Amino acid sequence: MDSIALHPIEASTLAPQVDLLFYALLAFSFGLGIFLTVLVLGYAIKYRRGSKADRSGERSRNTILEVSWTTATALMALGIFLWGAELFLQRDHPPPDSLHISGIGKQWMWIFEHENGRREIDELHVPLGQPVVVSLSSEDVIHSMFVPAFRMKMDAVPGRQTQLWFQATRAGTYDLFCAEYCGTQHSEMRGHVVVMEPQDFAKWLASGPTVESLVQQGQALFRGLGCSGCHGPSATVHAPKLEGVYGHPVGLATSQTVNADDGYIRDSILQPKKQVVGGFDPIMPSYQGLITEDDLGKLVAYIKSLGNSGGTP
Amino acid sequence: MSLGLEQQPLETGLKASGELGVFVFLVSEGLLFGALILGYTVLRLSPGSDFAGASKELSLLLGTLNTCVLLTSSLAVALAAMWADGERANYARIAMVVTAGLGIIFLCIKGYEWFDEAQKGLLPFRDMSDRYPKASPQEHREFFDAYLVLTGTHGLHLVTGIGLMLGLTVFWKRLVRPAHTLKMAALYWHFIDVIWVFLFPLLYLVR
Amino acid sequence: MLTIRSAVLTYVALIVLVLLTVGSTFIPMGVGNSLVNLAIAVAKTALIGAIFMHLRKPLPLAAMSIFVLLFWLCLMYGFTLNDYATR
Amino acid sequence: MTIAAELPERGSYFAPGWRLRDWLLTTDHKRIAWLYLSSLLTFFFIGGAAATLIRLELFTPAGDFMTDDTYNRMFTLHGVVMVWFFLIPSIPATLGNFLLPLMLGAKDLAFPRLNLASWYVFMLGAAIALWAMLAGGLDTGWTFYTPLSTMFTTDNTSIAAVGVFIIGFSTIMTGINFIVTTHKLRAPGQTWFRLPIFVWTLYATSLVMVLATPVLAATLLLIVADRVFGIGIFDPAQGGDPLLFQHLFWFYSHPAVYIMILPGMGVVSEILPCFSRRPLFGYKFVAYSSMGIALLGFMVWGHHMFVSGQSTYAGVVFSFLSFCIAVPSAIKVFNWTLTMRKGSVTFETSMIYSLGFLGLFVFGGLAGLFLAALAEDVHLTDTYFVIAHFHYIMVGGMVTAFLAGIHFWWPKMTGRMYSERWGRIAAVTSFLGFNLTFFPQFILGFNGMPRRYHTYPDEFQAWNVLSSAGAVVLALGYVMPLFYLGYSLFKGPKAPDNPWGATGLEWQTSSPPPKDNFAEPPVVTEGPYKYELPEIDRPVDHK
Repeated sequence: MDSIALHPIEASTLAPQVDLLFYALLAFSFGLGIFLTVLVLGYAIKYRRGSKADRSGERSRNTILEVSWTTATALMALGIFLWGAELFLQRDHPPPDSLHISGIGKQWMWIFEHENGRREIDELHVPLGQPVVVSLSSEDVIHSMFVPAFRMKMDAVPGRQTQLWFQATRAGTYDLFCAEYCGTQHSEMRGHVVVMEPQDFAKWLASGPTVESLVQQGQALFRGLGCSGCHGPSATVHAPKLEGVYGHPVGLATSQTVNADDGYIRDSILQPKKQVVGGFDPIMPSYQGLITEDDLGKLVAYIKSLGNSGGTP
Repeated sequence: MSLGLEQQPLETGLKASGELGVFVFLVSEGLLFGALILGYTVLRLSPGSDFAGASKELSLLLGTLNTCVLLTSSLAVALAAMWADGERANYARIAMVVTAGLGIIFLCIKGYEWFDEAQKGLLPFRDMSDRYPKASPQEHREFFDAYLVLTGTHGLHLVTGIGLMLGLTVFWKRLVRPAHTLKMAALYWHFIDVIWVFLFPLLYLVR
Repeated sequence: MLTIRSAVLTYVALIVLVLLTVGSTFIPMGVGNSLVNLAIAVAKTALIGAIFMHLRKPLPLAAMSIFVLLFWLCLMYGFTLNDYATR
Repeated sequence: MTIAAELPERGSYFAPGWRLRDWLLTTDHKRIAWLYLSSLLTFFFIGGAAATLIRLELFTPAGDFMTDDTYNRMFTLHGVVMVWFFLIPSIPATLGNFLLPLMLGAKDLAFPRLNLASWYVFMLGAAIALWAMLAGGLDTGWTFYTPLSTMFTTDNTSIAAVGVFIIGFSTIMTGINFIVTTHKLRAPGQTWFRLPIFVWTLYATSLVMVLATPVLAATLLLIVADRVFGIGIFDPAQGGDPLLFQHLFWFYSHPAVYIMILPGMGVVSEILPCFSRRPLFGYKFVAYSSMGIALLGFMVWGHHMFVSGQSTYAGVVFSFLSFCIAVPSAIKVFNWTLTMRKGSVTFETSMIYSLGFLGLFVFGGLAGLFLAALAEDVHLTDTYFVIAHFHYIMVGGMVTAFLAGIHFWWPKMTGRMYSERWGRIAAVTSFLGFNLTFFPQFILGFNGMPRRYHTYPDEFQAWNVLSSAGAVVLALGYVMPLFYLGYSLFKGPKAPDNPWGATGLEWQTSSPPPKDNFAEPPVVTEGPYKYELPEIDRPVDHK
């Protein structure tokens, strides 16, 4: 036994805020709980049969009392709700300068892939002090990425992309759990998050086994899967060009407009007939089941790079 | 829920208990179908999906015919319930047989449709999954998933209803209050009809 | 009280509504088609309920059952679709 | 069944006989209550055995006692058995079945044969599901989450799902029966606001049963259809949506929590006034809050899904409504507490259980505030904090109330008195054992130990050892009543008709009641809980 867990380490910007709420709730709960316990025991003892306590006076109904404690409870509840919700809403707003990492849950391991293509399994290295967005997806069942030290958790849902973000505030190694029951070795689906000084992290990131960057791998897939046959510069098929698409609005055949974000590109690969670009026929086949989550991430990264640079491959 | 019921009359007994029981049961059934149709709704409303497009594959003619068959059976069972009291119980029994017969016709037509769709590889039977037309968009499969579940559940209810009708006809003389029982069964039959009234446009008419 | 006359009239009305709803599908109206279909389905239900199921003047408890069903369906659809609409 | 043949007395509902046929074909609600009670106790101890094995495994961080697959089957067995075979039918099908007609002044439930049928359906469903779980093993967790349950587990999943589906029918049958009985079979003068709170809570429970269970049926139907036909409404690989499953499942399963706890609240509302010799404080508020809980219970299911990928906005709405449901629960607690004020409190076994219920329900409920607060839930959900929270409500609340009710109405049900001394010892033992078992799990959860873990990091061991040790004490507390209650059946002194001096129609008939409940139909002329202080405690101005 190493030590006894009493209080989880606070290692993210969110952790102290969540803990403040926790301890405030704890104080409130114990206050109210002990008050009620004392009241129950107090009444039980004071008014035990045969005691000398004064029992005169009307009771058994008191509307003012009922209304006032109902109101008090409602107000307390509202206060806690607002506090919890306010903190929660941060979830949707990662800072713009965040580092992006993609995470894939798979029975029973976590695969993380950095922007330069460095991959790691059951370990996640992140720099200290920089916000990190982890885009989560799953290859099979629902998993949930849980880092207690960051007070952060999010489900990885197959067929969808979810995300969580955090900003580490303390260097060290922290537990990473899968929190959603995912089959036989659910409890072995554990790993570590390693928070490093930014310069160490940069060194670590560069020192990895030489892997092609995500974008390059994506480009290879783009050719290998035959995407370039239609979407490439020399294609004869009438298909939309992908340069400069990412991050820009796209007009659909239904005369709606969507923003070409990660989700849209992903959907367009898996369910191409869902949101067809205006002026094109829905002729693209679906790649559902033909492409792994892993490869999908690379393709999306490549198409993103086309959008950012505006150049041609 | 209790508002306005404070002044309960001082009467007790089984009067109208059965009817309330049936209504509570139908509420329960309504939520069963409500939940299944919610699944359909979520899939259909998913943005940009051509889910409803698969409706074209269904036979509008047979669907319309079946709707009429079921509405006719509702008329028959309503008449049966009307004749149940008094001396025209034999009319009621005939009407019940007609009702059950129409129910069986409905199931035969439905069965033919399923058979036909299975032949075309449209129904999601696992052994036949390689016969799905590969070109058909994924949402079309989803549509047929929902179609099979909804019509299948409805069909099972209809089987129960037919059983009730035939059982009532056969055991009419042995029942303590056959007219009352028939009225309860009629409520159930109408309910099955109402479910179909909603399933028909949801499945057949969204082409 | 149900008579043969009212029953048959209701039945004819129901069949007419079926033909209407089927006919309406041949007029492309976009979302309008679904709304028309739904409205006709509600009308048919109302007819079946009011005449065949004798619910024109329902017992308070039968009325309450129907209200409860509709209300709970609203809860189920409302909260679930709220999630899908705001993702 | 398990009761000796010497019990029958002239005129009691035991009189018609002790042949197997007299029990298995009875339509007497009181006998059906015994059928349910004996089955539920069996299931409770099966589920308890699984819990024991789980705690044994968690004694050490490594998976050294059973394999991961066995462990997963154990917690699934524990969950499925406890939720569907025990907690859902527990109080309604046993105490509710026995007492509802008595409290209303009726001869039986509205549909006696439906009542018997519900037991058979229940046993059929339980047998199927149990067979699937014991013979083959089910490892989906009681929540059946897709796509795990549809794609990756054994075919036992379909069989177990069919079993649970069938049990759902039994639940709906009971619900319909209770609703109709409460509406139609009240004795003359038994108006809604003269009903005991236990009847109110049973009514609210029945509403939830009838309105929520069909949605579970639909969900299980889709799971089975997925496994058998390969339809993919929940399957992301085919364009389906696993979150839809969660919505439908929790639309049932959250209200189901109130099926479990509401009748417990009703039991305690009967016992506290009786042993305080005071009317229930704020009767109407307690009655309305039961209905409020039943209604609001349907609007909060999304708080199980805050980190599931549900939209942020939906999360905020569900969190807000979850806080709203704290209000009616708090109202009840305040009213129970004030019931004792200026009373004449005595400490019979069922009163001690009720006080224990109050304490555990308060702390379990307060833990719910943590989980309803969005940002806090992100950290705590799917950890042992959740386990501790719902065991405080389900076991600390519900099972404690169940035992309180069994002890309170035991003389009425059997016509025998049990040993008060042993009763009090068991009540205190189970209270202490419970806290020792489950309080450490709050700390484990806060420190981040995820639920359903077969192995865990070393730093969690101390609390797990404490929890496992507590489970031994808790088990002792739960086994004790088997002995002294069993003993009372044979050797206990005969019970008077109203041993506790309680109000309520059920105490006005003999113990045990005759087959038709009342020698002559009762007429009700006043509200419930007309308790008077005993002579020695009566204030001077009242004398």
